[in-house]
Amino acid sequence: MSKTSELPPAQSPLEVKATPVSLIQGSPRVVNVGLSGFAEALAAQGVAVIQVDWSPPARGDADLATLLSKLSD
Amino acid sequence: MSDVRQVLREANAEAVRRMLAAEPVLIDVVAAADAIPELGEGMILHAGPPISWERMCGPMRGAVAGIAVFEGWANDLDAAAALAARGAFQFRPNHDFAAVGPMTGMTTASQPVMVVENQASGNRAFCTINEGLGKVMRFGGNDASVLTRLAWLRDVLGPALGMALRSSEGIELKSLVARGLTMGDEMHQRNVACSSLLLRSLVAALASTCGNRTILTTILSFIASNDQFFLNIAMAMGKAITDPVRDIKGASVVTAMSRNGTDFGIRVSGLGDEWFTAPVEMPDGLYFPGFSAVDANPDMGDSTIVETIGLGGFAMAAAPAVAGFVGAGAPSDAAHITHTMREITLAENPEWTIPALDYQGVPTAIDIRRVVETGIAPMINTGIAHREPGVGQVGAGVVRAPLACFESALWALGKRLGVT
Amino acid sequence: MGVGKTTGGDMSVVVNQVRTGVFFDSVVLMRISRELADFEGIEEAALMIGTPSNLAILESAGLLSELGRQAGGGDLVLAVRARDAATAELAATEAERVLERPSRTGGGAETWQPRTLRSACSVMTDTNLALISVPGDFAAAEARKALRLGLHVIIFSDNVPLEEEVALKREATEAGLLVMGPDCGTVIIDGVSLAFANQVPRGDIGLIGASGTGIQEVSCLIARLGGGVSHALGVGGRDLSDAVGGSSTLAALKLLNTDPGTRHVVLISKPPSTAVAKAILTGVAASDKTFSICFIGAAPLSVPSNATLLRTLKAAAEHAVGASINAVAKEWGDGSVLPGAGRSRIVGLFCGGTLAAEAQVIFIDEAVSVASNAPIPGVSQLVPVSHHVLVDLGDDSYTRGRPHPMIDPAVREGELVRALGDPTVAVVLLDVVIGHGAHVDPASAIARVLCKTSPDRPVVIASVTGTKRDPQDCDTQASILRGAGVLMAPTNADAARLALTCLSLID
Amino acid sequence: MPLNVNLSASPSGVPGHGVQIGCFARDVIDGARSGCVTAVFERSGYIEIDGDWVCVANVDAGYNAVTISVRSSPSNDWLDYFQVGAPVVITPSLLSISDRPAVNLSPLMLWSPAVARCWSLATLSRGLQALAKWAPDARLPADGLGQYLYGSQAIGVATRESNAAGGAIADLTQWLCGVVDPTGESGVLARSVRTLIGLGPGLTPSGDDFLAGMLIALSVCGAKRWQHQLGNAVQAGLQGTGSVSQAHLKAAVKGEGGEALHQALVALMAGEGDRLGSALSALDRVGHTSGWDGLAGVVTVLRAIMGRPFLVLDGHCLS
Repeated sequence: MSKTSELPPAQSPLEVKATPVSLIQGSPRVVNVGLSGFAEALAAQGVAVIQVDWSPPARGDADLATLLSKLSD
Repeated sequence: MSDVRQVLREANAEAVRRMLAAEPVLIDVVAAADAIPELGEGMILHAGPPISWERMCGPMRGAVAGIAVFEGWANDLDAAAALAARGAFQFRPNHDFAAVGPMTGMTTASQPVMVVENQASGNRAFCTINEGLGKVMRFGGNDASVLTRLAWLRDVLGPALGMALRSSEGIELKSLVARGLTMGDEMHQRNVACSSLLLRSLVAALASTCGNRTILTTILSFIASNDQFFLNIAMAMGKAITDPVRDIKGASVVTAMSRNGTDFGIRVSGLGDEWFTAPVEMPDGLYFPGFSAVDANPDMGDSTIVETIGLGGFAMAAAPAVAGFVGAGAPSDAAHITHTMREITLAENPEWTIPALDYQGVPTAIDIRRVVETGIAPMINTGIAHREPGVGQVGAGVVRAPLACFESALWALGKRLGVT
Repeated sequence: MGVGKTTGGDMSVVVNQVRTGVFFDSVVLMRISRELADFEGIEEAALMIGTPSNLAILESAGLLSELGRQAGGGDLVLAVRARDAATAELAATEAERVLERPSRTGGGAETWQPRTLRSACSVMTDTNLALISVPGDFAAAEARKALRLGLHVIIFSDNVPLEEEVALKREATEAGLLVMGPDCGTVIIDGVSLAFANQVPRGDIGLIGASGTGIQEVSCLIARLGGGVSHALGVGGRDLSDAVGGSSTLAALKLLNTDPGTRHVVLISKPPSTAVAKAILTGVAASDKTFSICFIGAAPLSVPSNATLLRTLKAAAEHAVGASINAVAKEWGDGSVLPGAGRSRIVGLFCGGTLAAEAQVIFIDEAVSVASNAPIPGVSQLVPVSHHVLVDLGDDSYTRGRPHPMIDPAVREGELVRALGDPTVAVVLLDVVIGHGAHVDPASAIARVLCKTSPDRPVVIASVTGTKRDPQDCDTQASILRGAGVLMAPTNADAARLALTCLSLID
Repeated sequence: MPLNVNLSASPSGVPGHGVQIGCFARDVIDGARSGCVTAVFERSGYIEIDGDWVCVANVDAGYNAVTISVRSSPSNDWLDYFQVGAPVVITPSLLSISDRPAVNLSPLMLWSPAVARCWSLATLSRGLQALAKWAPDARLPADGLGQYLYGSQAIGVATRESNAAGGAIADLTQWLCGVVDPTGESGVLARSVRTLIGLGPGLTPSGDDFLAGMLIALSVCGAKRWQHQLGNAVQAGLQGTGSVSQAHLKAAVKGEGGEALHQALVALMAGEGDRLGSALSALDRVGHTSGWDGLAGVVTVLRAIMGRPFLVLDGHCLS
């Protein structure tokens, strides 16, 4: 998995990317959330992929998750 | 983007800006009563959220009895304890008076406190002087040796330090901590580098202002022998940095984390002075020979103010030796802990960087929304006190802030922003 | 490593995995079985050495399937009972991931994995695509987070509520992003196959499909015809429904329009409603690319001048490449065995829903009445015994509580054995789908069943959907099937025609 | 050929340096020529030689009858040479893998487990009481047979293996007290051993560790007749479990196991409470449940000896 190459600018990660990235220009760079087999298949094809060690939000508490979705930026 | 989320984004951006813009400087040492005018007869400030005598743990009670005798409000420990039980003393958290204190965190009128001023916003924060290791007041020690040391701090070390600091323009702490980080300190369990850097910048002023050679020798050897001397200064610095971040409407950034040996409490910028508490957890760590988990006292102290500004457990990657020592895994795991803390913070402090992470800034500004969403609780490096008063430190380890504090804070923030 | 399963108790599913010559220390074994046990939806999990005593306690705990019973003292048995097959499968693959990992983690410490999409993007700052395969009720929330981080999204998970799909696709259109899915199994971007897709050479033909196996068959036939695929964008089974209105298909059309590397676009789906078809065809007309459109089983409808309507996936692939696959009619040479007297029915058992639909198109075009559990317009739903039947085994009625037949051939084995044993059946028609994610060797699973049946059985005809570069390699699969006495056709459509030819030779 | 004779100067550049070797491992590699690597773990690996498996482990993993304990030279780790299936060649002074020198055997010393100098029923009962006192904050793993540590009735939450083992352990306890006639193949002994062998989770199933604990305790206490009969029953049932476990059981039949278990056994027999504490924490680190399962077997034997003081124990001062 590619390590952070350059030091990200000190901007806080509050600003979300403004312009959407193209999907079909060049090989995809993938974040895999779920079955890790997919990440391994992509890595085997030499694709840049990062696996998220996912777990249900708010430890699966549905009410908290709903509150979070209304509050998270 | 709905207006609530807009409010949150702007409020948190302001909270982060204030936290990173702070300019903490150690300027003076004065008697606590001078720094905190409300600190009168029979008033005892303690670590952690508010707590009554009945619910206090062993070491906290030991410290209260000891300090009452020290201040002359009772002539022996039993009398002091009886007075406390009868409600003769007024117990308030350090945090309500711009103060912090390690472990039991006793702050009373005559004790000397170090003064750190945040020159970006003008506020000041206070913390007593670190007594060193072994049988000490912060671990609930209260025998004659403890009280004599406190008297020496009050009568000799405090005034001398104050004079030395006043004779110079004070010690700028941000760059000192930056160097400490590159030398393996994380400012909670390990302060040996910063303590040495501090002594270097104090020794000339001390020599010139302290005329008496024998007193100077005792002062220098006391500071030089205490690896954790800088801890109390780091804590006052943390308080000076976080106080201006309080009361920003709609901000979900944590401004205080603290424990009193019974409850773990947090405060959040957008929620005023309300404490969100949960039962404190047991640290998990390594014990000095002859001690084990059965001897440990539950987690205690205002020292988690350093984690609140991105140091301590959050800067574990800077101090692999600590990771190994406190049983938080192999030194190579230290980086993992800092990476994980980045999941629950909004920013990285560009002035406090960690060489092992290609000079990435320490993870700063804990966001209660991210804590609740990821289920990752802030990781705290802590000393472990013996559960009987007066024995002292029995180990060091790591402890997690209870998630319940952050969940109840999130519900409160939702209510305050009209979101249920 | 073998995988076997039976349906335990009421709806819960038992899945066993047996590994030989593999050793793990007890702490690792305990950690894995503990992790599996707390997996959401897992009723019980055990990971033990297959000694007689252990097999006895697994049996009494209702955790043993046929495969597990044959395990020996040196084997490691993973036994899982889950509320449904999807969970069992998810747990089994997770266990496999850990069990297959080398036991010595080597010098470097375990590499750190980010815990959230947000922190993954802060580490890999140039990400542009999120592949989401978490359980359904969380997939929509993760997809929304991905869109807000400016990522295009593939939602592999199914059972995502329809209104969430509609809301997500609206948010994506506003942000100029593409949502592929939910229940999107097949995507190829710039020659890279994501989730279940075949290894297809790069070329100038783009695909947009509402069905996974439809894209797989067309992209594999394009490869066989010497063509190549630029991008294959799966849009999910419900995209062309009235509720969703084809928003991802239209977005995909716009995307391929801007791609100089795409000369021609193939559009595949089940017949959309007239309103949605109109919107799609307007988009097609506005494009400067040429189109092959295959609404499997749709009644003829007029299409713009730059598009051609094709009846079958094979025709669509041929039209896109401008070449044709000649069905080897003489496959039915002298040596072939004709089905015995009294056999008159054809039974088709398909893993791919769209492949079953294409077979139905062939039957209708040859004016042969046929029934199916997933009928296209003009095919009856009823199944009178004497009638021909084409079964989509991927349909919920077969897969409820079991993994998809492409992943676990055992799902089709029961039906295959019944069809082979039915004296009225003249021909059994099969599809064999390979590629990333599919079962490691589906052909041998079929061969094992055939070698156990008596010679007096129906003729078995099949085709392989795959390419040489797939992990399973389509040629090896075909030769295994031929070796077991299966008649091989070059495409799914030809296999259906071959079945009808065989029938005509009997009367 | 005695291994502990230092033959030649240690070949330089060999990553692993042999430290100690258990008696079972020595018997297996003594005079052996070749074998192959069958399993690799975090700190150890297994080699199969003529049907017997021998463990090669880092010295910090603790000594054991089936193990060659090796210290790594700082530069490289001998365990990196261990690939499953790789051929192994053994000479008196050198173990090489895929014909690369891996471990220098010449410095090997024979490891012999600790022995209780002089013990009595009084010291034994003090040891068992120390164990009982220690019980409340013992972190017994939920799985395995550690629940039988305090008697033939399991304590704690029943698991698949503890249910299956209950009857067999009760029978073995009765057999130890001489209530049941232990002779004859179809006897209670053979059936209980067949139930326990290969039972339970882990690389060495809990039932095997339990039986090994019993065999070792019987041998160290000198109850030769019981050790012999139980040993025969275990030998007969060896096919019921995996190869790693078979090695440990064969060593236990001769009365030897892991260092941690021997330390705990000796501490119990000699009634040294504090030594028991450190032995138990070392035991806790042996596999997931193996340490506790072994101790449960040991204590089952020790309790029986307490219950039948006139048990003929050859050559031990039992007052």
